[in-house]
Amino acid sequence: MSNDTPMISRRGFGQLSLAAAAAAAAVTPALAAEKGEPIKIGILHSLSGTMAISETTLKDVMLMLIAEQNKKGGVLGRPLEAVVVDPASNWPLFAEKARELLSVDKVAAVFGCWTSVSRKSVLPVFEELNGILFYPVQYEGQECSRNVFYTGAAPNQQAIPAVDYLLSADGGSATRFVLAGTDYVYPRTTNQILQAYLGTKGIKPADIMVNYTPFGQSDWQGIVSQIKAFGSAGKKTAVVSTVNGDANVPFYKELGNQGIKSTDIPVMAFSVGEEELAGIDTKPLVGQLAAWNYFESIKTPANKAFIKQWHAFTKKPKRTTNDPMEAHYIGFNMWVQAVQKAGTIDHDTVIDTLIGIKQPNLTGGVATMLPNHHITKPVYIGEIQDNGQFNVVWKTPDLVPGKAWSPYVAETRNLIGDWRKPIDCGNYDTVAKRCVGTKHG
Amino acid sequence: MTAPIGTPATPSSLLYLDAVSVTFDGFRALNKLSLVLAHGEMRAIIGPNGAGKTTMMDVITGKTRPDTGEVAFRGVDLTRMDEPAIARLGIGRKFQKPTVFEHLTVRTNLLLSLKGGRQAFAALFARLTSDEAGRIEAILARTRLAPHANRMAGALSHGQKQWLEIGMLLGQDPELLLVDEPVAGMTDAETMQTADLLRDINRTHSVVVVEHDMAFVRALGVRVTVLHEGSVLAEGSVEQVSANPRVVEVYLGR
Amino acid sequence: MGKEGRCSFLKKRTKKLLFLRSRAVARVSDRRRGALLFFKKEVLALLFLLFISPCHAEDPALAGLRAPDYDSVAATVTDLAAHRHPRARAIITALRDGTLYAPDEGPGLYILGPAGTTDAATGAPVSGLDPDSLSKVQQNNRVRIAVAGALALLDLSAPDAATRREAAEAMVAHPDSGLLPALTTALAQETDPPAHAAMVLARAAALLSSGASGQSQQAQLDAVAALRGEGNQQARAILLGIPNPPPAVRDAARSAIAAIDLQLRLWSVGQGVFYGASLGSVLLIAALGLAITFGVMGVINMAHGELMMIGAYVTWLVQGATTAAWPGQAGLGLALSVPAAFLACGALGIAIERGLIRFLYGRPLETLLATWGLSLVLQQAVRSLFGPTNVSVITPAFMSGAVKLGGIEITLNRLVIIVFAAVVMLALTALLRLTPLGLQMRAVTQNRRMAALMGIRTPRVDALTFGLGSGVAGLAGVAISQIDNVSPNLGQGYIIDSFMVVVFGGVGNLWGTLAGALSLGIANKILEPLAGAVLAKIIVLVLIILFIQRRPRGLFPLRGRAVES
Amino acid sequence: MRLPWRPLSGADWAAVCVLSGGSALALLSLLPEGSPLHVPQFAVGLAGKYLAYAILAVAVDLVWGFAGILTLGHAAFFALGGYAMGMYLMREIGTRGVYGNPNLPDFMVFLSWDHLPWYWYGFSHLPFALLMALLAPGALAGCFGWLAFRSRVSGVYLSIITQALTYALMLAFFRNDMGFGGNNGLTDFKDVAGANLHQPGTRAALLALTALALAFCLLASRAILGSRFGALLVAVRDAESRTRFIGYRPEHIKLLVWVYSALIAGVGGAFYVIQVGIINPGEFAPGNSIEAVIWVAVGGRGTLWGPVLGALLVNLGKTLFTGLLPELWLYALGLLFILTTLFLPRGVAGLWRAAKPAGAAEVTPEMTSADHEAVP
Repeated sequence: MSNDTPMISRRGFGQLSLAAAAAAAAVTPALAAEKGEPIKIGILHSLSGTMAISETTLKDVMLMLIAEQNKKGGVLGRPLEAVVVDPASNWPLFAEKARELLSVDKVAAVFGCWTSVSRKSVLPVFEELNGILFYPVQYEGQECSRNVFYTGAAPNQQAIPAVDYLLSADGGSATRFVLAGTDYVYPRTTNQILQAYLGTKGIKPADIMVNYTPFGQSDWQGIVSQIKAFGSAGKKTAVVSTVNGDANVPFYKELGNQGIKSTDIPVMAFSVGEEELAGIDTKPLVGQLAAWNYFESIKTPANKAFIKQWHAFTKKPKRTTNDPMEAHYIGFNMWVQAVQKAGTIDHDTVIDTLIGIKQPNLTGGVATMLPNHHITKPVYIGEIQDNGQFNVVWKTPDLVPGKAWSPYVAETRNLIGDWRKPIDCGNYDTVAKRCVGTKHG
Repeated sequence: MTAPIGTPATPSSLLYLDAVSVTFDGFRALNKLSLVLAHGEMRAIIGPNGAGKTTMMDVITGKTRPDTGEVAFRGVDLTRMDEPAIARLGIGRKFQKPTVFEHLTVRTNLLLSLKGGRQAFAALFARLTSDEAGRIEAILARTRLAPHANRMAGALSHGQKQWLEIGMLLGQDPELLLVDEPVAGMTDAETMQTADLLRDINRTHSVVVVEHDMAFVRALGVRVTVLHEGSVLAEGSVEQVSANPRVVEVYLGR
Repeated sequence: MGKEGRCSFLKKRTKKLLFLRSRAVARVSDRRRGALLFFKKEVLALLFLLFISPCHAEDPALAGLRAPDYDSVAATVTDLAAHRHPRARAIITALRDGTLYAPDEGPGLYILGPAGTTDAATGAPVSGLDPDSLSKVQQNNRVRIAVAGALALLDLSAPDAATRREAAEAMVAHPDSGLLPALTTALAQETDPPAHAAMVLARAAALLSSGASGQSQQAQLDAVAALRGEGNQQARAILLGIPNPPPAVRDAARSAIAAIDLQLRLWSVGQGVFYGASLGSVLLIAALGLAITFGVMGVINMAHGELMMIGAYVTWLVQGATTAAWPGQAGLGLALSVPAAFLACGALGIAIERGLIRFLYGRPLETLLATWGLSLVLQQAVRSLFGPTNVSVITPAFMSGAVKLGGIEITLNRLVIIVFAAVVMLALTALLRLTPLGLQMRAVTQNRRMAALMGIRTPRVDALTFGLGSGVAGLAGVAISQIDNVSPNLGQGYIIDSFMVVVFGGVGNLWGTLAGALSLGIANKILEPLAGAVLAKIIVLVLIILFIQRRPRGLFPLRGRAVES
Repeated sequence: MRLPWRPLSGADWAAVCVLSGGSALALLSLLPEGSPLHVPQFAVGLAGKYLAYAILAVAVDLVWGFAGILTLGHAAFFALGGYAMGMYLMREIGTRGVYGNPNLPDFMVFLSWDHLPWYWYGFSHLPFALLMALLAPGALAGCFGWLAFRSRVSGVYLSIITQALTYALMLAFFRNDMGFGGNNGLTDFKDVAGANLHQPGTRAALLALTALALAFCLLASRAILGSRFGALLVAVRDAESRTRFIGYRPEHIKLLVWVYSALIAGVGGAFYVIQVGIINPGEFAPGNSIEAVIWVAVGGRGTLWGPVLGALLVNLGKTLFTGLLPELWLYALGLLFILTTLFLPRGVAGLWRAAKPAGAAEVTPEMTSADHEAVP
C-alpha cells in the first residue's frame, strides 16, 4: 500500500538512533524541497495484536486521505507526511508511541486509538504535550479533553436512538430487554445509561437482563440459551448488544444456530459493522440490527465516491467501509479546514479554530465540530442483509449533537463541555457554575 | 558403634525390612522382601538386573512408598517419612549414576553435604566455620580429591565423581550408608582403593553396598544378600552364596 | 367522475371482490376451487380495466407494497394473504427473497427472477426495463413477521401435509387472533396427525393472544391445556402473555407454567450436558494435536494455536476455491478442507520439526521460547498474506440450525464437531495402537536409544510424529472455523486452554486428554449459569492449579520408575 | 564465605553501569533544551521503562537461570506490584479527577459506586502502597509456591500452571466488579509524594530511583547467590533429588527464591507504573511473561548482568522497530527468539564468555535429566 502513498516516512526517532534517523531521511521525498517542509500526521493504530483486526483498516484509510490531500496540493502549500507507528494493541505502548509522535516527530495531529483504554492511556500524554488527537470510534462518553476531538458517536448518538427504535412500533415495541456486553468500560457505562433511560420509559428492572462476558468469548451456547429463556416471558424481547467486535462472530453464529430470528428476538448491536460481518455468513442473521452513524450501503454521491476511492486505493474491490472510517474522513477534513482557516499548524490555534468547522459527512448531512469537541451526527438503524451489508430502516430526523456527559449518571447530570471562552472547560457544572476537577479546566 | 566385620544380625537391628512389596503398573519390583541389618554391619547386595536392588534403596530412603510391609530404622517407621526427613535421621545414599552438583566446586559440594543445619533460610546467613573448613579438608584428603578442590564438579572424571559422592556421604556422616554400585566405571586399582575406603568407613558406620562386581564384593569380605525377582534368594558369605545352586542358576550361572 | 374518483371506485370494487373471494376460499376446500372461477374472471376483468384506465395505478391491492413506510408494506402483505389475492404467494415469496422490485418513478411492481423479469401483478413477462431504474422493495422485521404470517396462512391449505404443519408451527411463533377463522377451518379438514397437532397448538396460541376477545372460558381452558402439553418456552411465553384472563383461566395458566418450568428445568440439565460436551469436544480437538506433540514427544509447541489458525485459513481457501467452481457447495468445500488442512498443517509441522525443533530436543523449555517466536512469525505472515480482518468460512446447510431432542436443542454445527472430535480421537488411538508407525512412535518415545538400535529411523519418526500432531491441529482449525472467528488471532484464544487440557488430563495419554477436555467443558458449563462466564473460567483455572498440586501428573499419569527419575 | 563462582562476577559491574547510566541520563535530561547533551523527556521515560523491565528480567533470571524453575507467570507479580502503586497514584489524584470526587477514584464514580471498597483502604499512603507492592506479590508467590513446590510440581507442568495463574488473574482483573478499573485499569495519574509526575525533575528523579532499585536488586541478588543459599540453589537446579537425599528440603529453597523473585518483580512493577502512567489487566497477559523470559534468554540466563542487558536490548529493539518497521517488526521479534534459542543458547552473555578463552573451558555442561538446563 505504501507504493500509493509517496509521503509515508519510514519511522525513526533521531535523538535516540542516528541510524534510524538516516533511514528516515533516505525516504524523504523530493516534494519537500519544492513546497516546503512536509507537515507530519501521526497514525496511532495497532497493526499487530488483538486490535489489528479493527485498526489496520483505519491506518489504511488515513493513508488514503493523506495521499488524496497531497494530490490536492497538501495543506498550506506543504505536503502531508504520514508517520505510522505500531502500538501493537499494548496500552502502555500506546502512551509511549504517542509521546514519540508528539515529542520526537512533532506531528501536527494524531489520528488514532480504538479501545477506550488506549485512549485513556494516551490522554495524559496529549494533555501534557498539548497534542491533537482525533478519536474515531463510538465510545462511552464521560470524557471531554481539550486535546481530543471525538469524531465517533457519544452514547446519545448511538445507544439512546437505537433503544428508541426498539421501543417504537417499527422496531417491534419491545418491552423486555437483554443488555449483553463484553465486560469493559464501554458496555458497562452504556448499559448503565440504558438502564436509567429504559426506566424513564416505564421498563421495570425485572424486564432487563444484564449479562457480561469476557473479551474474545467464543462459547456462547449457554448465554444464548439464557437469552432465549429470558425472551419466553410473553413479552416482546430485544437484545442490545455491546459485545466487543471480535466476540460477535461466534455470538451471531450461535444465535443463528439456536434459531433466534430477528423477527423473534431482534438483536441491536453497537459494535458490529460491515467489517465484522465480513467474517460471517449473514443469511441466518438477516434482519438483526445495528446502530451507526454511517453505513456503507447508504447511497449518496459522496459515499459512492469514497467507496470507489477506497477500492482503488486498497486494490481490493470488495473491501468494506465502516463507521469509524467515516469518522476519520470527517475528522481529517475538519483538521485540514481548520489549518487552512487558521493558516498555521500551531496546536492551540488549530484546537480553537476547529470548533464550529463544518464538514459534509458521507451520508448527506453536515457534521459540525461542537464546543465540546464532539460532532453532530445522524443516527441510522440498519438491518443486516444477506450480502453482509446493512439496509437502513430508520434514521433520526435531524443530526444529533454529541453529548460528552451523560444526563443519566448522577455525577455528570449537570456537566457540559465547552472549550470556548469564557467557560473553556471540559467538565463545567452548569448548576454550580464552575469547572469541576482541575486538569480538564 | 564400632562392630567387627561380618557380625550376624542381632535383635537390636539398625535397619529392618519386613515383607515389603512394591508394584509398578503391575510389575512386582519388590515381593515380600525382608532384610535385617545390624548396627555397624556392612552388607553387600547382589542380584541380576530387575532383582529389585535399586527399588529397595528407594524404599529405604523414602523415594518410593511400599505398597505393604514394614521399614524401620532404629525402630523408627520410615514408610511415613520423606527423603529429607530420612536423610536427617541418619541414612545417606550414593546413587548408581554419580550425581554431584556439576556447577559447584568440589569444595562447595562437600560443604553442602556437611552434617549440620539444613534450613533454607539459615543458609542465607551461614558463614564457613573453622570446624567446617577442617572437616572439608579431611574429607578431601581421604577421598584424594584435594588437588581438585576448586574445580567444578562437572569437570571431574567419572571415577572422581564417584569418590566425590562418597566424600559427600562422609560429610553427611550418616549412621547408615546406602551405596549403589560404587565402582561402576572404575579401574581395577580404583576399585580396590574404593573397597579399602568402604571398609574404612565401616569402622564407624553401617553400610549397605549394592554391586555387580564380584571381585569387589569378595574384596569387601562381608555378608552377601542375593536378591531375585524382588525377594531374598540367599544370604551368607560370598563363598556360601556362590555355592548355592539357585544363585548360580539365576545369576552367576548366566 | 374524475380520475381520482374512478380509480378509487375501481379499487374499492376490486377490494370487495377480493374479500368476497377470500371468504369463499376460506369456506371451500381445494378441490372445489373451480367454482370460484367466476371471481377470478371478474378480478381479471377489473385488473384489465385498471390497467387500461388512465389512472394506470396497478392493482390497488398491491400499491401498498410501494409505500415508503413499512407499516403499509406489512399491512398490504397481510391483506394480500387474507384476501387470497391470486398473485399473493408469488409476490410475497418474491418480497421475502428480495426479488420484488418497484420502479423509482411511477407505478408497477416487478419480480426479477432468474428466468427474467415478470410483472408482479400479472405474472406476465416484461422486457425492456432498465434495472437501474428499479429498487428492491425493502423489508424490516415487521414486514418479515407479516410475510411469515402471510405465507403461513397461504400454506395452511397447501396440498403437502408437512408444509401445512410448518405453517401452523410458524403461527405459534407469532400468534394472531385474526388467524382464528382460517385455523378453525383448516383444523376441521386436517387429516394428517402431526399437522393437526400443530394446528391445535396454533389455534390455542391465537386464541390466547391479545385481540382474541369474546372467547368462551372453556375454549381458553382447552387452549391452556394444549399449550401445557407442548411444554416448551414458546408455550410458556404465550401462557405468560394472556391478556386479562378470567380467574379460572389465570389459575390454569399458572399451574401450566409451573409444570412447564419444572419440565424445562429438567431438560436444562440435559441441555447443560450437551453444552459441556460441545465445549469439551472443541477443547478436545484443540488439545489432541498438542497431546501428540507435547504429550508423546515432550515438545512444548507454542505455535500449536497458529497451526490451528492455518488449518482454518486452509478451510477458507479450499471453500473459496470449491464454491468458485461449484457455487453453493459449501459442504463439499468443508469436506475437502479436512484432508487439505491435515496435509498442509502436517507438512508445515514436519518442516518446523526438521528446521527448528530437532535442534532443541532435550531442551523443552527452549523449544517453548523458539516456538513462541515462531508463533509470532506465523501470525504476522498470515496477517500480511490475508489481511488482519476476519475471513468468512461458510457454514454448510447441513450444519446450520438445530434439532430438538425432547427439550434439548442440539445445534447441528456443534453436533458435527462432537462427532468429528470423536472420530479424530478414535482414529488417532487406532493409529498409535495398530499401525507400525504408531508402534515406532511409542517405541521412540519410551526409549529413543533402544529404538534407534533396533533399526527405527528415529529422526523420521520424530518428524512424522510432529507432523501428525500438527496435522491434527489443522483439523482442529477446520472445526473451529465453524464456530469462531477466522482471523490471525484465532490460535491465541485456544493455546492456553489446550495446554490446560493436556496437563490436566495427564501427559502422554490420549484418554486423559479426552477426560480432561470433557470434564473441563462440563465444569465450565455447570459453573457458567451460577457464576457468570468470566468467574466460571477463573474458577476452573484455579481448580486446575489446585488439582495439579494434588496430582502433579494429571488425571491419568504414566507410572513407573522410568517416569519418576 | 564468598564462593568462587563466576556467573556473579558481572553483577557488580552491571550495578555500577546501571546506576551511573541511569543517573547520567536523568541529570542530562535536566539540562536546558538547547544544550548539545540534552536528553529528551521521551528518552527519560523510555529508559525508566526499560530499567523497570530489567528488574523483572532479573527476577525471572533468579528463578529460571539460578533455580531452574521456568516461570511463565512472572508478569503476575510485576503487575500486582504495579497495581499496588497504581492504587496509591489513583488516591493521590484526590479531587483533581474528572468528577472531582474526593472519596472515590474516577472509574468508581463512573460505575456509580457509592463507597470505597475495603481493599482500597490505606492506599492513600505511599509507604503502605510500597509495602503492598511487596506484600501482594510476595503473598501470592508464597501461597502458590508452597502448594506447587511441596507437591513437587516441576518442569513444564510448573511452567504451565504459572501461566494458568497469570491468565486467571488477568481474567479476574478484567472484571469491573473487582474494583480495579476493569479493562481501562488505573491511569491519569497526577503526582507521586507531592511531586508532579509531568515535571522533568520528577521524571529524572524516578529514572534515577529506578536505576538505584535495579542496582540494589542486583547487589542483593549477588549477595544471596554468593551465600551458601546460592550454592544450594544451584545444587537444587543441578540435582534436586541429591539435595533431598542429603537432607535438604528443595521445596523450601525454591520457595524462598521464588518469593524473593516475586518481591523483586513487584518492585519492578511499581516503578514501571509510575513512569508508564497506566496499569491495566493486559499486564497479566501470559505473552508478557513469556516475553520477560525471552529477555533473559537473549541476555543470557544464569548470569545477573545478562538479563539486564537482554531486557534493554529487546525493548530498545521493540521501540525502534515498532516505529521503523510497523508492519514487519513482529517478524524481527519472532526471528530474534528463534535464532537466539538456536544459535545463542547462553544468550549475549554466552557470546561474551566465548570470546574470552579463559572462561570457555570452565565447565562442560552435560545433559542429564529432562529438567536439566544447560547453564554456563
